[in-house]
Amino acid sequence: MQLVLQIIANGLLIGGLYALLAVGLTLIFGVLRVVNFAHAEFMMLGMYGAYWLWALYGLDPYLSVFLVTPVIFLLGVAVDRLIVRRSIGKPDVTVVFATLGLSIFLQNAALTLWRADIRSVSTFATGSVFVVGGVRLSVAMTVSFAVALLFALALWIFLTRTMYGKGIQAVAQNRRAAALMGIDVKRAYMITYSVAVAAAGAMGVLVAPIFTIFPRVGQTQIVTIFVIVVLGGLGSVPGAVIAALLVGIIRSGAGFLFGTAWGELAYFAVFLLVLIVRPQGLFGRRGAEVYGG
Amino acid sequence: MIALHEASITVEEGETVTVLGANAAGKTTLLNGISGLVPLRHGTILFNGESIENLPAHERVARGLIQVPEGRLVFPFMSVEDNLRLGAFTPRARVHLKSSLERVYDLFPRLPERKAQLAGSLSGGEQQMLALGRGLMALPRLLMLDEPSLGLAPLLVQEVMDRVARIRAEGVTVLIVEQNVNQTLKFADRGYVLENGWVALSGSAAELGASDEVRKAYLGM
Amino acid sequence: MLDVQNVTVDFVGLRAVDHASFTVEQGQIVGLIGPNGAGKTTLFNVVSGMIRPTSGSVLFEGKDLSRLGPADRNRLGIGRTFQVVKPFGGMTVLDNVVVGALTRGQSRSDARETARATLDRLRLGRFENTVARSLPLALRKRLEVARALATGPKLLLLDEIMGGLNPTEVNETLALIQELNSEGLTFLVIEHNMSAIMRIAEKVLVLNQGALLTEGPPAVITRDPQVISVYLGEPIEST
Amino acid sequence: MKIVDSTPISPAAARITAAAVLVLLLLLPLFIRNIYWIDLGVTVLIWASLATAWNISGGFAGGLSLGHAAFFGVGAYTSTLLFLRLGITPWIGIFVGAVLAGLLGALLGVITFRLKGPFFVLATLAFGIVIHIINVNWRGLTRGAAGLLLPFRGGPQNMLFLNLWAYWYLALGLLVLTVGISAAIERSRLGYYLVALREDEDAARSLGVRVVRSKVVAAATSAALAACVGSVYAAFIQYIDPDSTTQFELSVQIALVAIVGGMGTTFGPVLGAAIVIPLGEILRARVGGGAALVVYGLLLMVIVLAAPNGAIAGVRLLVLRFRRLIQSRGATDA
Amino acid sequence: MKVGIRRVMFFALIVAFVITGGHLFAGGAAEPAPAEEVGITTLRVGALFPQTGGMAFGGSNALQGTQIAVDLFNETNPHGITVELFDADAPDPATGTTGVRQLITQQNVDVVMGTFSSAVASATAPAAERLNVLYVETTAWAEGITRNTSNVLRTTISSGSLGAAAADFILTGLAEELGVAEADMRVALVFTDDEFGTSIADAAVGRIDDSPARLVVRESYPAATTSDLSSVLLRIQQERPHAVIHIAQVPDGVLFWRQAQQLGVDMPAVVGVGGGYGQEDFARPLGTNSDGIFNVVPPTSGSINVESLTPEAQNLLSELQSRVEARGWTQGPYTDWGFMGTWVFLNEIVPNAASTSIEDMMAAAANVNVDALDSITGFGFEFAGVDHENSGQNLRAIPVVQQWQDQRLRVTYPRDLAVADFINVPLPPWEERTQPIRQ
Repeated sequence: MQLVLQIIANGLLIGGLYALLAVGLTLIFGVLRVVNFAHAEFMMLGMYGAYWLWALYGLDPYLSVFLVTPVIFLLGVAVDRLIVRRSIGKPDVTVVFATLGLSIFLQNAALTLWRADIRSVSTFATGSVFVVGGVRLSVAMTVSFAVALLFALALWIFLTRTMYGKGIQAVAQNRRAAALMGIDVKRAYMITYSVAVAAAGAMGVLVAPIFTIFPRVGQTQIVTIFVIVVLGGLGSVPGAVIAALLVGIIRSGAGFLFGTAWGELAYFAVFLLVLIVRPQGLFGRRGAEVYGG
Repeated sequence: MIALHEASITVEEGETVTVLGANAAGKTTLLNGISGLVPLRHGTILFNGESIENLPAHERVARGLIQVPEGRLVFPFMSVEDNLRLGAFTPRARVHLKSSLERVYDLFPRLPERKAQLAGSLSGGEQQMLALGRGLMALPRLLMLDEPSLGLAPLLVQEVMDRVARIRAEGVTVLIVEQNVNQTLKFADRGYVLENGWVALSGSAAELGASDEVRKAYLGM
Repeated sequence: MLDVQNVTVDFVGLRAVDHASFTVEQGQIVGLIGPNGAGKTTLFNVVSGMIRPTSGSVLFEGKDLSRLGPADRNRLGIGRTFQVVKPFGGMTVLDNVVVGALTRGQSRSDARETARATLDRLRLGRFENTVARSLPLALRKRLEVARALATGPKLLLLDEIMGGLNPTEVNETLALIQELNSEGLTFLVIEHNMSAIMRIAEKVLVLNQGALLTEGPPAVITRDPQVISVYLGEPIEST
Repeated sequence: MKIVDSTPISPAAARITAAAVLVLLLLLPLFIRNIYWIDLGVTVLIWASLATAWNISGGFAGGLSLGHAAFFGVGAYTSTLLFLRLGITPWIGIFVGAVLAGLLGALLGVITFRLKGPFFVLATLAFGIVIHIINVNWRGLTRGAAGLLLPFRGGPQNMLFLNLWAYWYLALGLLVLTVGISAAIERSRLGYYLVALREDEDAARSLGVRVVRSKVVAAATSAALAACVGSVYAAFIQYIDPDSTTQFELSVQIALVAIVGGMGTTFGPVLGAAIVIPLGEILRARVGGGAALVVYGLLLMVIVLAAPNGAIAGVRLLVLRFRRLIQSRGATDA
Repeated sequence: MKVGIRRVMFFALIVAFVITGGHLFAGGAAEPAPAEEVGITTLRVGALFPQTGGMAFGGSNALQGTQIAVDLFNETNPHGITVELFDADAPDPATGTTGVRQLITQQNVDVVMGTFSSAVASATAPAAERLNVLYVETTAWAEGITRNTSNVLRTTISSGSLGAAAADFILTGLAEELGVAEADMRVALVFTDDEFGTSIADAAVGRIDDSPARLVVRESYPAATTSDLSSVLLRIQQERPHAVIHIAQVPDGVLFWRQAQQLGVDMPAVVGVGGGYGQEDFARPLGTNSDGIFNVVPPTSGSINVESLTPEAQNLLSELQSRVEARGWTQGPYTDWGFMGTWVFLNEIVPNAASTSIEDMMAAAANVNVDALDSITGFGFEFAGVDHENSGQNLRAIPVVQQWQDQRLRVTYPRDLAVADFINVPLPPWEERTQPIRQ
C-alpha cells in the first residue's frame, strides 16, 4: 500500500511538472492553432538561465525565476513576431515545420554556445524531502508542482473570468469575428505565445535543481508533453492538467510494472490508440482534430 | 462620413445605405476593406473626417466602425451572454455594458431566455439575432451588415429585416449589403450598385427600385 | 428512386432528425425546406452517406445503402453539393471536375473531355485553368454543381446553391436545373428561396425540428398554416 | 478578388529535362575520381529516393509524416536480418522488406486516415517512436543499440560491391524507380484522388473517391519505397543501428528534404536532396556539427515561411520567365 | 520535332549505358596495391574520430592522444620509420564510412586508427576490412568490433570485459567486504539501452547467471529521454539487492542518485561502469554523497599510482602531459588511451611487421608483450591471436575498480593495484547522511 501511494505520489509530482509545459502548449494550440514544437526548448533556456545566474552570481533559482521568466517572455515576443505570427493560417507544412525548425535551431544554438557539458544547480531544497504518511516528497518537486497548479489555475481564471481572457478565447474560436469585436488579434497571439513560453521557461528554472541541464534536455520532455496535450484535448487547459497528472501516474506505474523501456512503449501505444479512437482527446471538443491549421 | 475611392461611397450620419451588386462584385471585400480585415491596395477611408485606412481592424472598431459579418461568426463555445459582452470589448463600449445589454435583450427577447446557452447550439436565426445584438453592444457609430438574411428561413428573414429596420429607427447609421434586394430597398435611404469593384450606379432607394437596369439585373424582373 | 425510411439521427443531447420518411421519384424535382436547424443538411448527409443515422434506412433504386460510404453511394448515382462550398482549392477548376469524371472509370483523357464539356455547360469554361481557391463564391458554388454533374449522377442533392445569389442569378440557376431535369436527372433541393422552389419543385417536403411536418405540391405547402407559422411567416404569392 | 491562373510546365519539357539529367548522372563516373564525391553522390541519390517516397504520402496526399524513418528502418533491418539469419540475398530481402513496410504503412494508413494536420503529424511521430523503441529493446531480433553488421560475403549477388560506382548505379536505379512510380502516381487516377483528398476530403468522398483505399494505397506505396531505400542504405553502409535508421531526427530530415525541394511535385524531393545533403555536408565540414544544425534549423524556418512551395517553385518561375522571354523575342522577330 | 527529340534522348541513354557499363566492368574492384617491400619505411596512418557533433569532445581527446604519439614517434624515430598522419571526421556511422573510404583510397593510408564511438567503429572497422586495411581501435569498447572482424587490433578494453569485471568484483571483493556469501548475493542491474549500456550489461548478466548469485532487477531505459527513474528505484527498494550495477550517462546518473535520496532508497553498494559514473560532472552534484560509489573502468594515468610505473613509463607520461599542456588541450582518459594505444602500435608492432598487410601486422602483434608497469595507463599489451574469438583484442586491457573518495576516483580493486582502501561499504543509509545532493 505504501508502495502504491509512493508510486502515485511520484507520478503526480512529475505530472505536475509536465502540466506547466502542457498548459502552455495546449493554450498556444487553442488560440494560435500552432503546435509549438519548440516549446520544451524554452524550458531548456530557462534551465540555462537558472544555471548561469547561479554559477556566475550565486543566485538561487527560486529567486532567479523572477529574472529569467520575464526574459523568456520577451524572447517569446520576438519569436512570435519573427516566426510564429508568420506561420498562422498558412498550410500545415508551414505551421508544423516552422516551430520544428525553431526547435532544431535553439537546441543547437545552445549546443554551440554552451557545449554538450552537463550542468547542474543546487538550492536549499535540493535533496530535502518531506515525509507525509510514510510517502516521501521532494521539496523541490513539490514547489514546482504547486507553482504549476497555481499557474494553471490562474490561467484558467484569467481565461474564463476576465474580459481580456474571454477576448483570447474569442480569438481561439473565430479570429475574424474577434477582430470585429475590437480585439487586437495579433496582440492576443503575442501575449498567448509569450505567456505560454514564459511558463515553460519558469518551469525550466524550477526544475533546474531537479534535473541536469544540457542542450537536448527539452527533447527528453517534448514528446511526453505532446502525449499529454492530445490526451487532454488540444486546446483544453483543464484537460491538459488532468492528462498531465494522469500521464505522470501511468508512466510511474507502468514503469514499475513493466520496466522503464516497455512502460514507455505502453504509453505511446495508449497515445496512438487515443488518437485513433478519440482524436479530440479525453476532454477536448469534438471536431478539434479536424481544425488542422 | 465614409469614403472609399475608386469605389467611392459615402454614408452620412443617420442614413441607411445599401450596396447592391452581383456576386463577386466586391461587396464583402468593400466591407472588409472598411473594417480593416483586408488591406486596401490604395485609396482612403475617411471616418468622421479622420483618415483611418492605415489603422488596424481593432482600432477602427474602437472608433465605432462595427461590422456584423456574413455567416454570423458567433463564438460557438461561449455562452450567449459572453458573446454579447465581448461585443462591448472596447473601452468606449464597456462603460455602457449594462445598459447596452438591457437594450439588446429588449430588442431580441429570445436572447435573454438563452443567455447561459452555448452560442453554437442556437439555431441559425437565433445566431443572426445574437450577431446583430453583439454588433449593437459595441455602440456602433456605423453598423455594417453583411448579408444578414443569408441562409435564413423566410420567417426569420422577415424577423431579421424587421430588427434591422428598428435598429435604424433608433438612429443608428447603417450600411447594409444584402441579396434580398426587394426588402432592403424598402427601408434604405440610398443605395449603390457595385460592378467589378466599381460603383456603376447610385441613387435613392426609390430611384434604384424603379430603375429598369436594376430591376433587370438584380430583381429578376 | 430514393426511399428514406424512418431515419433518426441523434447527436450528443440533440435529436437532429426524428423519424423522417419520404420518397423521391425518378425524374422529380423535390424541394426540402424548413427553419434553420430543422435537420435538412443532416438529412442530406444521411442520404449521401457522410453520417450514419441512429436508426432507419435509406434505399436508392430499391437498394439498401446503409453499409455504403459516400464514395460508393456516389458511384451508385447520388451526387451532392455542400452548403459551405468545398472546392479543391489548390487545383485548377478543370482538375476539380476531372476528379468527378475519373471516379466513373473514365480514362484521363476522356475525363478531361467530360470535364470540359461540363464546364462549358455551366459557363465556367473560361476559368478552366483558374486555381479554384481564387474563384468568387457564386462561381465556386457553380463549380460544385459541375463537379457533381461530372460524376454522372442520377440523383443530385443541391444544398442552398441559390443562397447569396441575386434574383437574376437565381433565374439562371433555375433554368439549368430544369434543363438537366428534362434530360432525366432527379433533384432533391434544399432552399430557403421559396419563390424559386415554387417555380421548379413538383413536391416540397417541410422539415421542422427534425421531423417531417408535411409534404405536398408547392402551391399547397405555401398556404399550409402550419408551414406558415413555423417557416414562412406569411403566405407566398406565386409569381 | 484576384483570379489566379496556373500555367503548367509542359510534361514533355519536364520529361526531356529529366532524361537529360539522367544521362548526365549515368555518365558521371567518367569524370569523377574522388571517392569523397562518389560517397556524397550516393548519399544524395539515397536521400532523393527517400524524400520521393515520403512525398507520395506526405506531398501528394498531404499527410505530413514524421515517422517515415520507421519504414526506412524496417527495410534496412529486414533485408539485413534475412541475409544474416537465413542467408537470403538482399536482392530478395529488399522486396520482403518492401512488402513488410508496405503492410505496416497500410496499417498506419488505416488507423490514421481520419486525422488531419497536427493530429496526423503527432500520430506518425508516435508511430515512429514506437517502432524505434521496439527496435532498441527487441534485442533478440535486432541486437538493439549494438546494431547489425553486414559481413562482406559473396559480392554482387548479395548486393555487396567493392566498387563504389556500383552503389552509384544501384542508388540511381532506385531513384529512377521511385521517381518513376511517383510520376506515375501523380499523373494517374490515384494522384488526382490524393490531391482531391488533401484539398477537401468530404468533397472528394461525395464525388466517389474512396478515402481509405486511396490513402492506404498511397501510404503503403510510400512505406514500401522507403523500405527499399533502407535496404540499399544497409547494403551501402553495411552497418545499421537504431540511431542511424529509426531515429526521430531521421524522420524530420526526410520531410525536410522533400519540403526544401518542393513537396507535392515529382522532382521537388530530388532537387531537395541535391540541395540539403551537400549543404549539410559543407556546413558540417566548415562550421562543425552543432553550428551546422543551427543553420539547418534556420533554413527550415525560412523555407517554410518564405517559400513553402520549395525550390522547385523557384525553378518553375525561372522556366516560365525564360519561356516568356523567348516568346516575346520570337514575337518581335516575327 | 517531338519524335526527333525523343529519339535523340533514347539514343543518348543507350550510349550512356554502354559507356558506363564498360567502365564498370573495366574498372573492377578498387584493390589497394599490396605492399611489396619487406619492412616498413614510411607509414601512412589515418585517424578517424568524431570531431563534430555530440561525441566531439571525447573524440577530439582521443585524436589528440594519437597525434602526440605520432609526433613523439617521428621525433625519436629509433627504427627509421616515418609516420604520416591523416585525419577524418566520424560523427556518425555513415560519415565515418565515407571517411574510411576516403582515407584509404584517396590518402592511401596503410592503417586506420579510431574511433571513440562504438557505433561508428562498428561500421568503419568492417569498411576498412573490405578494403583490406588494418584497423587499430584505441578507444571504442563494443564487443562486436573485434568479434566480427579480422582486421582489428584493439589496444583498449572491450565492453564484455568491463561488464564481466563489474560482476566479478561484486561477487568476490565486494561480497567479501559486505560479509555476504556469493550464493546469497542479490544483484540489481540498471543500464541505458544504447550500445554502451547493453553490451556491458550482457556481459555482466552472463557472469552473474554463471554464478550462484541472483539477479533480482534488470532494467534498461533510454539515456537520452529519461526524466524519471523513480519506478526503477522503487523496484530496487522492493528487491533490496546487495549491490546495484548502474551503467549510465551523466544526466541519468545524477537523476538516479537525486531520486534515490528523495525516495530514501538505500543501496549497500552501487557499481557504475565507465560512462557517467567516471566523470566529475557526475560526482560534483552529489557532493559527499558520492563517497563510496564504485566505478569500473580501464585504468588511466589519472587513477593509478604513477609512482609504481617504470621510469620509462613515467617519462612518457610527463612527455604526454607537457605536450597536451603546450598545445592548450585538456588531458582526459581518452587522451591516455589514444596515446598509449598508438604508441604501442608504432613502437611494438610496426617495426616488427614485414609489410602493412593485415596478416603481417597481426603476426607482429602476436609477439607484443608490454607489461602493465611499462604503460602510462596501468594496463599492459598482449594481443589475442587469430584463432581467438576476440582476435586482435588486447588481453591485458583489464579494468580496475575505482571508488569515489573526496570527489576523486581512486583505484581500490584489485587489491594489488589499489591506491586506496574501500570506504563506505556498505553505503550509509540516507537517514544518516546530512548532505543533500548538491554541489
